[in-house]
Amino acid sequence: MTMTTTRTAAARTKVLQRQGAAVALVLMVAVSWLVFPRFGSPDNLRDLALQGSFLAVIALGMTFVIITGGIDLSVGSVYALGGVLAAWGSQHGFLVALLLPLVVCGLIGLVNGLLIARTSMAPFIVTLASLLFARGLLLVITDEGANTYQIAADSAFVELGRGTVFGFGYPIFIAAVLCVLGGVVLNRTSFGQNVFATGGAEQSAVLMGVPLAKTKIIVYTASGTLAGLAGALTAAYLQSGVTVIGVGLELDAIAVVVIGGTLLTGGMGTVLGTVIGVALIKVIQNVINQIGTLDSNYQSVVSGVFLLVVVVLQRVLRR
Amino acid sequence: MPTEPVIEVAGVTKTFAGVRALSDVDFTLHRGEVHALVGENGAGKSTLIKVLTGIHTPDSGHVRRDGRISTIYQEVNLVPLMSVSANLFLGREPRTRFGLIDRARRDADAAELLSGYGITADVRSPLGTLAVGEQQMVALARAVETDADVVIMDEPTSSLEPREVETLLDVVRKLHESGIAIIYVSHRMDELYRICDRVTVLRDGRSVHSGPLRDLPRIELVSLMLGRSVNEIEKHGTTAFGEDHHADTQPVLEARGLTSKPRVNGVDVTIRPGEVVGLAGLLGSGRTETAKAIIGALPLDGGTVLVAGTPVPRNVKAATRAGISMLAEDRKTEGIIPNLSVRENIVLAALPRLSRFGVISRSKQDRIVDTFITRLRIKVSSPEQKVAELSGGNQQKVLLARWLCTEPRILLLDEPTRGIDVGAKAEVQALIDELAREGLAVLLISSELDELLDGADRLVVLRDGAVAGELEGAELTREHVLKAIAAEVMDDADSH
Amino acid sequence: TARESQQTTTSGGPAASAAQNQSTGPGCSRSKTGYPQVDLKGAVVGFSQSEKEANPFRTAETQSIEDEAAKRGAELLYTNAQSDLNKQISDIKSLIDRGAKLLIVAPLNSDGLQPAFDAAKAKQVPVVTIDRKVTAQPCTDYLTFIGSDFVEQGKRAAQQMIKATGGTGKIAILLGASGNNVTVDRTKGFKDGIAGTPGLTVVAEQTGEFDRSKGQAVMEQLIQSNPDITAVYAENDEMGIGAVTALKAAGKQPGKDVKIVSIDGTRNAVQLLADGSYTAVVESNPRFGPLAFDTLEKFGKGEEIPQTIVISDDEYDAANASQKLANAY
Amino acid sequence: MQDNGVYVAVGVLLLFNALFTANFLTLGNFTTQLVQAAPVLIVALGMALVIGTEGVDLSVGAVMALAAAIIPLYLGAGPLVAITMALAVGLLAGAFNGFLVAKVGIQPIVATLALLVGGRGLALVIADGQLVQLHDQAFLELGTGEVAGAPISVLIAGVLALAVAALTNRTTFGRQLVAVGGNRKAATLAGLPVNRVLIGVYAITGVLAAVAGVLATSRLGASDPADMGLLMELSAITAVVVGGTPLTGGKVRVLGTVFGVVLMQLVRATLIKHNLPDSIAQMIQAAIIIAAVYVARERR
Ligand SMILES: Nc1ncnc2c1ncn2[C@@H]1O[C@H](COP(=O)(O)OP(=O)(O)OP(=O)(O)O)[C@@H](O)[C@H]1O
Ligand SMILES: Nc1ncnc2c1ncn2[C@@H]1O[C@H](COP(=O)(O)OP(=O)(O)OP(=O)(O)O)[C@@H](O)[C@H]1O
Ligand SMILES: [Mg+2]
Ligand SMILES: [Mg+2]
Repeated sequence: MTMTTTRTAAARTKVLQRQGAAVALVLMVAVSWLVFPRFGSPDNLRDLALQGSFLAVIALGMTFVIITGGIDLSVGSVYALGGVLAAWGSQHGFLVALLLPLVVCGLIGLVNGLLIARTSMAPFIVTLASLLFARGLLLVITDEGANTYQIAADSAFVELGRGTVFGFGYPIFIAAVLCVLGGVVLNRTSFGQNVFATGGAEQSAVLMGVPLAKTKIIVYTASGTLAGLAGALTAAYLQSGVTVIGVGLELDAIAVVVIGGTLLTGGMGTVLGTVIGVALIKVIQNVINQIGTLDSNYQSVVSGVFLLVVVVLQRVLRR
Repeated sequence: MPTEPVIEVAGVTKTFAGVRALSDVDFTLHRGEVHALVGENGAGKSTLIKVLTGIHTPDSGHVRRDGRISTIYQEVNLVPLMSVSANLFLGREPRTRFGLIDRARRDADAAELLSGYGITADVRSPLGTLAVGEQQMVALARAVETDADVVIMDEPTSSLEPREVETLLDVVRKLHESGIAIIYVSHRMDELYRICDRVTVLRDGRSVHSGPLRDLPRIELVSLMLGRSVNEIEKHGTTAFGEDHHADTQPVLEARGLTSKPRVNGVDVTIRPGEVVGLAGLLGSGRTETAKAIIGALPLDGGTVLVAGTPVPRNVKAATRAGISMLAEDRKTEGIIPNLSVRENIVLAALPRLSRFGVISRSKQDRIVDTFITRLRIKVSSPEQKVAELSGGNQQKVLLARWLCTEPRILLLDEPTRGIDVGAKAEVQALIDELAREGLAVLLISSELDELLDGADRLVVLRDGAVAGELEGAELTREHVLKAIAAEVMDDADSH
Repeated sequence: TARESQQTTTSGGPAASAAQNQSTGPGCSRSKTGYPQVDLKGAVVGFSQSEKEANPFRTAETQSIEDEAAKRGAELLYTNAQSDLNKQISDIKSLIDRGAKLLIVAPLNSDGLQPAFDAAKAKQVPVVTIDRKVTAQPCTDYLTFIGSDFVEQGKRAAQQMIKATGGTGKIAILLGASGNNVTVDRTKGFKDGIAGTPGLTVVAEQTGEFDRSKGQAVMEQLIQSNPDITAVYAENDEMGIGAVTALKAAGKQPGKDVKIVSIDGTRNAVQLLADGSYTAVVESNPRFGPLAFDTLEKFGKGEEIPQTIVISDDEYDAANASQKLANAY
Repeated sequence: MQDNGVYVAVGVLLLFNALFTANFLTLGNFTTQLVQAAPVLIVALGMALVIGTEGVDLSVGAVMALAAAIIPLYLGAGPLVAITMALAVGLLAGAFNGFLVAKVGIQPIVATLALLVGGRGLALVIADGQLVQLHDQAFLELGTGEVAGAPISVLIAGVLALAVAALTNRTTFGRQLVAVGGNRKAATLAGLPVNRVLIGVYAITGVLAAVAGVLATSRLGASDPADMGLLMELSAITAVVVGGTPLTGGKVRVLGTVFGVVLMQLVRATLIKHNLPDSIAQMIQAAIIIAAVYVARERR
């Protein structure tokens, strides 16, 4: 008898924990739909999804990193670097444009992973350093920002960012596929189990035979690669390797992951939650725009308040 | 008689930052034997095991292993946030055709496997929601199920209760029958004599004896461990509790109708000054939760706690101020502050008393710390040593010291002798005795029945978070208690 | 011309904002684009601002657009990208979505707005870009660009510098934010401008990120290690003002011992100039409102619009500073 | 070596500059470095405490901006009133963070992220988005004045460093703080006032950030909420970690933090004085952070 009550109670809390962000999202969307007539327009929704897809790709990597108990502050810079590399590479064809950013950004992630896994340095500080490094590298490549590489409007690479199916941009599909894949890897492979174990209790994980170093290295490499990919997709979408993007993006990525219910201390989290987090933050941004002539200074106040409301709501639901 | 060695250790020395944990240790494990590894707290047992399994590399000496080793470490080493089944099968999950983890099968397998160990909890819930003892059983199941040649168990029973201990010993016997060699570490002599073939005794990091166990009188074994003469030890029995205590009539602690769903359902406990009340029950019967509810660490759905007739607000701080202290069961996650020194850990709860205007007096601190290190015989290189570096038993003593120096009126002890060696255990028990004599009210939770029977003046038996009976005076016998505790077990047995 | 005088009256100063039309390349007209006619009066005009109005330039820019919209009876929709390029793209799309028939865009960056331009093209909404030139096709992607020539601003700063120093001196450059094309252009213009004057050497160039306190901090470092610096070129006023504070703290007299030339024309800098602790300020004119709406109106009427319309930037020096102070923003 | 990485690094950098940097060994130069480091140090001291509780405070830069925005509003009533108001706002902001972390139970990074996002916006709203030139001589004295040849801001930072050192090493509060950071569950069961400690620590950090904001504003001679303290959170965290305080909590190293700040200041100064382009400068900073933390890391 007691067993059953315990179980249902546990099940109920679990549902609420999982759905905390989803509840907030549903509420937000419902209210926006009613209040702002243009919110639900297909154009707006398509744009929302597209804007969200770049962030989702980055946040996917961040989800894995955070579940291992780490953090990756370099993604914003790496994202910008990826874009510049893709634009530069597009002179040499589609493959170079796509692979160059993946390889270079993957390497930066690999170095992050190696430093974190092999020396016991804090992820926060290692990735903070590579945030600086990636920006520096970007400036070197662009001659201190003087050169912005353009991507020919008729190149196949641009199609990657601008092409659509039923009006939905390719990046949306790419992000969706990656997220589904990420979810499967996280929940249905031993690598995924290792990710959870690493973040849940590092010392125990070692004793249980989890390859800690390998897991961390893979996770940071993936995060770097995904940030690079997001950068490349953005470059394709913007048709140029813009140097000024990605500043502070790491905080957005962390915010959506955490809003999605992933524990910042590691050991627990879902890809679906992250996707919901991305949707939530993009909807909030969109709503602020829908409000129209809101003083630009108030906009950040409103964003801050929204963020607060969401995390508090989630926390309250979790109780 | 055993022949082939599966593990051979020769002249191993291991030093940690100046502390010599093992010096020139020889140790041989033969195929198919159950080998007891004993010694005082801090003698080097866990360290030797970690050398055997390759977690520590020795400074010098040789280790030769032959075959797969599977280990249950002293502190539960599983991942609390992952589900029970994920923990059980981490690294060897059942797969579907597509190479993905088959979660349904994993959960089913886990449930079936664990029922063999008497665990009926939901295998999909996070491991951390299980009681420590249940976690220990999960760890056991995990270790045993990886077809190993050697299974090492570092104090596997320290958080188990009699019924679970039996299950575990059964498992050991089965392993033994199937030819697996076992290293068994425990401070509980009964168990050792029931299942072990041979014994190796460590003292201060040296191996002082190795040989067949059965030929070795119990008292001599203890004398080997402690390095004291047999005569000296003969004075003590299995437990060191004295006579019944004389208790005042006015209860100092009254807990009425404590309810914290779903684990505690209306528990009443009263303790008078100078009285030791034992809390008995099966794993998961709600003993820890009751203690936590009393000290205000659990949100209550109902009930009140009165200290000397005055209601106590429901938070730990207020309870502490009212004179309630609690020694937590899980010292790793709820007890020690790993980064702080032994000194800082000991005085932590007593700080307000040791400071003036928020500034801590160093001399008062040192005096108290020195007193307790000597009185509890805590083995440290200096009070400034990090508490995380101490052996499990010594950490336990540090925590005990932390509570004693707050000079509480009511002491809640959840498994106070868990993982403590025979020598220290007797001391702790004697201490509890002495404290009660001085007028302290003690609530004692223990999975060792003898400890409860000898130590407590009165027993409250819990079942499913409710009081199933109270035993006093002549009723304090093994039979009575088992009957009260095990009503459910009988039911279970009937239904099988 | 008539338009010039109108421009002058709007901005209130005597010579501050005389705009000059400058045709470079073929112009653009409605017939070429095939866009529908939109009457400014009552029309919905979208304005996409790039950054917060947290500096005088942006404040004056937004104000100018808003004033002019009100004056012409147009309904203005406003968005602010908060320095986020992707947000600016969404902003522009949402402006179109909300019914804007004409767009004025202050681009966050020269590159990367292509998707927004494409969206505008698809809905046949003409886009006037202001203050920062974009790398896209005028007349197809956008109608025209109205703004300053940043390279030219740098060159004019160089001329002021040459004049003030008499052609000899050691210069420290306080660069704007890295990776920003305003920084790039103003640096290029300045260096080109002093190229013919061998007596002037650049001894240090460090970024102050367009920020006063960073400019001050960098200057404090530089004046310690190169006490013989005699001139500072700051790529915006804020960093120049920071340099003044730093130099004073180091016991130098800015404007005298060390010449300071910067770009923008904010009130605080011109005030310093009037007080004698500054050397010269090249204006970067933010008052795009009248020009932008004029352009849209002409386009509506079917007239031909030049590809680039350079707004004229004033200059402040010791001689005219107090007199023109009211014109600074 | 392990514990002394940051001191060694400072030594190496000083030596390098003494040998290869023009006019480095002058009193004026050292003063400049200290004056520039003072606000960062003040913020870093608070950050070290927060990190000691296994938390982090991303809002310090925004709180500096808030303090800056408050100053001109009350400067009319005298500098003391203005400063008091600014510090009060810092206290409020910090206590709010503490409340979110302790009572609501939100993870520190996210709790303080909300204020990082919203706080600067609020500061800009208060200031109507504008930079305000300040003319109150008494107030400006704070950032530029000297007492017995030492800059006032440096003295203030020094005194605060001593105070924080005393707080962590000598007081109940300091001990409770590291206990909460080392094992919060155990600290709770030990009857420590965990919530009070957490709220207190964030409040202290808020006040310290406001102090830094006041000093920086006075030195700048203007209230500049748009740029005041931008990215200060990262500078402060870097300095604290480089100084040997682990992000995992349970330990606070005050002297290490002081040297961490000095190290990062020297790195910046060196890069500027040698006129390296921004690109190279950023990469060298990255390398130095890694090197310093590598040496100071906790060995397994
Ligand atoms: N990581 C470490 N760093 C420093 N000292 C250590 C470390 N691990 C163990 N020690 C020291 O080594 C000695 C042996 O410890 P060990 O844990 O092996 O004891 P044990 O015999 O298992 O005791 P118990 O019965 O209490 O578990 C102790 O003095 C302990 O303080
Ligand atoms: N079936 C269960 N579902 C959820 N939590 C459980 C369950 N069984 C035990 N727990 C958890 O385990 C912990 C200890 O439980 P409890 O106090 O009942 O154990 P106990 O009787 O003290 O046993 P022991 O001390 O021997 O482990 C509590 O935190 C409780 O929430
Ligand atoms: Mg042990
Ligand atoms: Mg218990």
